[in-house]
Amino acid sequence: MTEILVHGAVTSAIYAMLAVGFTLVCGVARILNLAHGAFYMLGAYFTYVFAVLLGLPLLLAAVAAIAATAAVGWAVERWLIRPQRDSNMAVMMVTMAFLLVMEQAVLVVFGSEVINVPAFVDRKFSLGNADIGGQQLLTLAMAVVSLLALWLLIQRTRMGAAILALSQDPLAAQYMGIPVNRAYGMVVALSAGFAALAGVMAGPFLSTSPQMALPALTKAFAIVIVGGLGSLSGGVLAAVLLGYAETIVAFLVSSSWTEVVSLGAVLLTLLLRPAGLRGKRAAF
Amino acid sequence: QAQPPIKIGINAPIQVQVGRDIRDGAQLAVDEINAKGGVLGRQLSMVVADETEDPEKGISAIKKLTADEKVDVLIGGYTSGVTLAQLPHITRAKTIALTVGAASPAITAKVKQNYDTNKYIFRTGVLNSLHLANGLLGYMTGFLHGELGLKKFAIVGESAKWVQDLLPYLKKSAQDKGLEIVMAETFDTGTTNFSPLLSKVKNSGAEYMVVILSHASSDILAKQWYDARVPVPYGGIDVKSQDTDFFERVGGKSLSEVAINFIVRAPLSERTLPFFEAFEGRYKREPVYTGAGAYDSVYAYADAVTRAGKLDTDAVIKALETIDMPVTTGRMQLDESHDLKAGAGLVNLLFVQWQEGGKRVIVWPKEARTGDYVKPQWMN
Amino acid sequence: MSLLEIQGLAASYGKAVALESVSLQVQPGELVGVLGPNGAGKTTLLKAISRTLPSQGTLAFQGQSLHGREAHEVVGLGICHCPEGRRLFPELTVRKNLELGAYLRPSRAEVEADMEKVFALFPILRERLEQVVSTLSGGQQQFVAIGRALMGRPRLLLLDEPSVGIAHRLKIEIFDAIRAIAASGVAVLMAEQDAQNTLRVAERVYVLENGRVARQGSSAELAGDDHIRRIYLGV
Amino acid sequence: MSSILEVQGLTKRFGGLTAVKDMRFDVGRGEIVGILGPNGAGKTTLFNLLTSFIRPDEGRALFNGVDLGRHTPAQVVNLGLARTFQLCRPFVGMSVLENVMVACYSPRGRASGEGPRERSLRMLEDVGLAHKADTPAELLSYGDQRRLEIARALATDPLLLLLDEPFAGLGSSEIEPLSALIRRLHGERGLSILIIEHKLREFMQLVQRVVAIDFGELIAVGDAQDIVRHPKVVEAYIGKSEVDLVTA
Amino acid sequence: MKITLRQGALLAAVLALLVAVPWLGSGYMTGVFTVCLIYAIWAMSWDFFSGLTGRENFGYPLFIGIGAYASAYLDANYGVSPWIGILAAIGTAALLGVAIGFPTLRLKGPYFALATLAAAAIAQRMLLILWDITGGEEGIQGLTPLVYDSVHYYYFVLATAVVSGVVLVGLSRSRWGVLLRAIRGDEASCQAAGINITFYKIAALVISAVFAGLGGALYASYQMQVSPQIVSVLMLVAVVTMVYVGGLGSVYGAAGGAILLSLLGEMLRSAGEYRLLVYALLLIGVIFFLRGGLVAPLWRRLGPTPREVAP
Ligand SMILES: Nc1ncnc2c1ncn2[C@@H]1O[C@H](COP(=O)(O)OP(=O)(O)OP(=O)(O)O)[C@@H](O)[C@H]1O
Ligand SMILES: Nc1ncnc2c1ncn2[C@@H]1O[C@H](COP(=O)(O)OP(=O)(O)OP(=O)(O)O)[C@@H](O)[C@H]1O
Ligand SMILES: [Mg+2]
Ligand SMILES: [Mg+2]
Repeated sequence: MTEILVHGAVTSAIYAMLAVGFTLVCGVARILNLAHGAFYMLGAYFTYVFAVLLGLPLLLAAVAAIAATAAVGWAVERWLIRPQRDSNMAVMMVTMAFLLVMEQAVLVVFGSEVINVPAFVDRKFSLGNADIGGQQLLTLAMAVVSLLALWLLIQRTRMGAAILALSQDPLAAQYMGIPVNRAYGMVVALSAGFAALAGVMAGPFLSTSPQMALPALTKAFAIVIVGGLGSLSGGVLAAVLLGYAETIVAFLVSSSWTEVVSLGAVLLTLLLRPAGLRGKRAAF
Repeated sequence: QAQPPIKIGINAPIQVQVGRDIRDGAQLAVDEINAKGGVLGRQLSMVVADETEDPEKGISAIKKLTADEKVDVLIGGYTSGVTLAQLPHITRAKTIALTVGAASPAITAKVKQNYDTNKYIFRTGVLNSLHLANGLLGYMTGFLHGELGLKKFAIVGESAKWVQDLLPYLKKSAQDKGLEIVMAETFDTGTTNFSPLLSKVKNSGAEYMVVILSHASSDILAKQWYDARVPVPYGGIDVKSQDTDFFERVGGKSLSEVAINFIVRAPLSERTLPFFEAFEGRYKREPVYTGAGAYDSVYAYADAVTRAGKLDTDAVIKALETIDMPVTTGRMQLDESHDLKAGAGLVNLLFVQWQEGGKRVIVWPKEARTGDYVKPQWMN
Repeated sequence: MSLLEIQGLAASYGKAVALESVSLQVQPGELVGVLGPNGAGKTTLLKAISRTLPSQGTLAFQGQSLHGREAHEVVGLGICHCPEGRRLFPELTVRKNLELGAYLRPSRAEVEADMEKVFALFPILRERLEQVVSTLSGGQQQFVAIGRALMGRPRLLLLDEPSVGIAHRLKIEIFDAIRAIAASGVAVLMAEQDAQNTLRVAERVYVLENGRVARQGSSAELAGDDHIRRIYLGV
Repeated sequence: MSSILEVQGLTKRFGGLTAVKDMRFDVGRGEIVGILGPNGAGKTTLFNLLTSFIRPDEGRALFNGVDLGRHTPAQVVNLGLARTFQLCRPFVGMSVLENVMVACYSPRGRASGEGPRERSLRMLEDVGLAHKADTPAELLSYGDQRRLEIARALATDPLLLLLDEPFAGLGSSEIEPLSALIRRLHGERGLSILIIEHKLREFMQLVQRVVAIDFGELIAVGDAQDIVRHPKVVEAYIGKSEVDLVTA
Repeated sequence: MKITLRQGALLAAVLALLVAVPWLGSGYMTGVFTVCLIYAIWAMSWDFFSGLTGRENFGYPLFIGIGAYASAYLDANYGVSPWIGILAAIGTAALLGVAIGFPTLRLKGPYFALATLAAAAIAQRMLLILWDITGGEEGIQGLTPLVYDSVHYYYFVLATAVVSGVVLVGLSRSRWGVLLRAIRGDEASCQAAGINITFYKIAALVISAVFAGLGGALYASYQMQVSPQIVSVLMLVAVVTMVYVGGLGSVYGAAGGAILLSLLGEMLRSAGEYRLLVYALLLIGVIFFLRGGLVAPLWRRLGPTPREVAP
């Protein structure tokens, strides 16, 4: 029981960090940014480069990795997405191509196998009869803190108000004096930063390899659909739901069914509540 | 006077290391043979076609090599699914194929079922998974039970057909031998979170976790096993754990894992160490098993052609069937379904444990043992 | 110096020319109407001023050229645009919509005070403060649109057909309200179809036809003009 | 049976708000009936109920004796009841002609026996848009989009046409021909029309009978000239000083 | 709208080249073109539904897969002739079209894309889980080819592709084209125009699915095997990229894109580990510098000059 509780929480935490950025971009920029999976990958690989290859202290390396990925996110918005923004399909194609380029570039540079991203903590903790690695627990804590910060940013700041406006009608936002392009850049950078954070935290104990990008994207997708495109609270709720559903199925049935469970949840949500658990009516 | 070279077609997934090693291992053998004057006075030449890990591309690679390049022999193949998909296209092209990477018994089973159609197919690079299972069984009964006195086992494997085929056999045979299988479960190859599985293994009361993995992420399993200090040691068929850099890749967390191997840097035959040196000297990295398999396969083909005295397909097939030569992994002999024979003195299964500092120690079979088995440090 | 100075302004959509050589001025605190049939270029003119559409020619606000500025910068200079078709934030509440109108001026106290002013004009909005605007009736949405533009405390307010879809009685009130807004010192440039009311409240009126200024003058002059009376007043 | 439409106690609530409450009135065959009411009175909601875009909580509407609530929006159209939207909704990326052709492919449109292209052109001719047949519809000016809406509705060959603020955004020079068009359709085809409009003067010249509503409730029904003098209507809608101007 | 002389000339030239492939290239090239024409069928039918309705069908591989697996299963287990297999493929794909269409087609925009994507992903998982029926990740091998001679097979596929193209072009120029584009524009307005949108959407999906299943059966029988890769995201990406590169919303574009990209893939084979990298970079290049794709704009340029729009 405690095992389900603990492991489910860690899984949910990673999912939430992975998905919030994605849902933010979906909701605000109204695009499907398929490059999101690449940001998750870059977070982990940048940490590896900074910490292992360049020998920076781990904390510094992690911060640098997140910043670097956010910068990549900004650049992707500026140079790849913005020129294509009038066509959803073009944005999807160009971001998918970017994902592929990143994946292949990483593959060529670092090889196809898993690399070892250093962990912040290397200790076992026992909660009840659940044994868990320290890095996993830290990931959980990090997720709580960062999501809270994001929530405050959206609810309490001007940037948050701009994001809300943008999500509704970018042209109208312009009439309010909101610098639309800059705001889009910020949103994608923020979203990339969150994906990178997930990569930095989970990289040490989940797979850090070129193949990590696509499954991460799929998972983010699943969560965002269940939660409702563009809804942050929905995204977090869905992350928890899927995280626990998968953990429970893995415990009670078999790990080979976890993927089917989360995909089934997606399908069911779409059929019963097309806009997701917390989705706005006609969000798109 | 100069006869055209003998053309070897290499089909391998170039994107992954195992695939590149097929290419590079074969190239090494080709160059060595050419330096010594070639085969039947003819040079060997090599064409590579990237078969990727997708059956469609795999089939078109075969077609390119057979229809376009008209190669004399195909050497390569890594993923069983791709190799199986390629088979009918190989046999239709009536081209000899020496497969080096795919372990599915179904590949060579076809030779026996319908010899005339499928006689072109050989497996010269890896042992098939049935051999692996038998080896694993021997390890469980002979070593884990016989020497360490363990009785309760958990078997976990990736959810793939070859594992599903093996699992019942392994389970039943182990039970017949008096072992207790307290848990047997498969998981999705895409699984990245092994915590629930590991918890279940721990709770099952198993004393040892037997794994059967090839495509799943062995790296993560090792890390998460270590991170949670799971009080159950593990080992088994773990293809990725055969990689020389596996220990380093997981930050040393595979410490005490035991994995089946058939090539390690040890004097398995007079060819093993020279091959390692030549390969490392040329490519600045250690070869993985497919590199050795491809290297051996080129030599096997050269040997068969020499003995046949001509390139004629049927003659070469006959010569291959009677092959008996030292190879990097031991000694190559083939059985009636054109499959590599396993056993002491031939290509043998080695149970290799990762130990302190990434040292690889053969712990089983007894006669090949190079060191003592160690338990995970948290179990001492 | 005029608040807004436009000389020879031209704009087009691809190959289709929508405005050619329009000249127009707005003085501080002045209420100026723009009349014209459908497709005359009224909306285009307002969009050019708020820089949501590229244009050529002289376009100066308080002596500074607006060319080369982006739409959001223009808002910062004090030009608020209440666009055609309302363009509200449909899934946000009335309150959020109004607050966003004051995006560049986020003092809470001021926002509250300005909101009160909007309620004075459109009392129904106070009741519907937490309603999502997409569920308001057409006219109610129009109130929010005008209110939102006012929340920006503009120096120049651009209104594109503010009376569309407003019930008869309220329409008169809205025009009076616009006059009051101008009287409080905000210059208003208003594109309208309702010639009667426009001529009633505006000080000066430009008549656009086919992308050009066809006539201009004080309301009184134009109200007496035969052409105007026939075409726009239908009398 | 002389009424083409009988509204019998339609009620629609949104949460706590009753947008339409126990609405009852008839539209006679070949009649032009206007709906008058302040903003938010429930006029558009009433149209949405009649065309089955939303379902009533109570009551029903009979069209030629058929209960409209049992039909999908498309089926309602195919019974002969067509509508326009308050905001124009042209099909983006299609030409004006193609926009109208869509409606020609509806069962009633096809039953007319006319080729879709010819029929569309004729409808565009009718509303005065034929010269823009090849223009992408989203590039039309506001007024032209209104005409397009009407052409599209006409192409379904309706018996009863619901017009939601057809004159909104039009100048008097455009309203006049549109008014004439509506009158002509009414005259030539015997089309029944139910119309919502805030442009009072033009509205009054067009309609024969008026249904006045406020806060979702019927406050008066009757002859146009009488209704504008009805105290409740004056109070809710017109404003005392304006009566003369309107009736002039 | 008829095709112009110039368009006709281009079409004839391409067709002539395709007919001549077995003479011009090696047996291997014929094989490459066989597969590429199957992709063309897929690309055209994906575009028919998604290009016109604006609903990206990301579950498309599911329809390919069900056709391929249905015919392969019948062949491998009951020795059913692949010709009957084709019919079975078409039938199952059509049924699946209805089954998927009903619940998902009321979804709009990305929701539809995602729902169908999820359905395909589930199907791929199920292929692995139900390994004793489907052969797991290795799939089903040793299928009977429809036609033994590969040149004959090629001509059969060519003929099928041409017929598919003619049917799809015909449909998209008929009222289906107008109505599907209208549904893409605004469903409420369509309903207000008296159009039964549910019927048209589902029928269009079924039509598209039928061609997917047909192609799937052709593909399985040509490759003599079928594996779960056929329902993978990569298959989806391959088909969608072809459509995109050819030019969205034009059957000719889709067909042209399929041919171009198949050839490109073949040319890049020698790039080894850089293959996908180069491919993705080229794709970005096309998106940026050839908006609207490579083939469709060319096709339009050869078309009739648009009538002058009256001022
Ligand atoms: N996005 C566009 N693309 C191409 N042409 C356009 C576009 N928007 C408007 N036009 C054209 O530009 C001209 C001027 O349009 P504009 O919208 O400025 O007119 P308007 O005076 O505001 O008309 P209305 O009273 O109908 O709103 C019209 O002929 C119109 O068709
Ligand atoms: N979906 C909804 N949810 C909540 N309230 C709604 C919804 N739709 C309409 N309303 C409310 O119902 C009332 C009637 O709206 P309706 O659109 O019918 O008004 P109307 O008479 O057409 O007004 P106008 O002339 O301004 O267009 C309004 O107060 C509106 O806010
Ligand atoms: Mg306008
Ligand atoms: Mg209304």
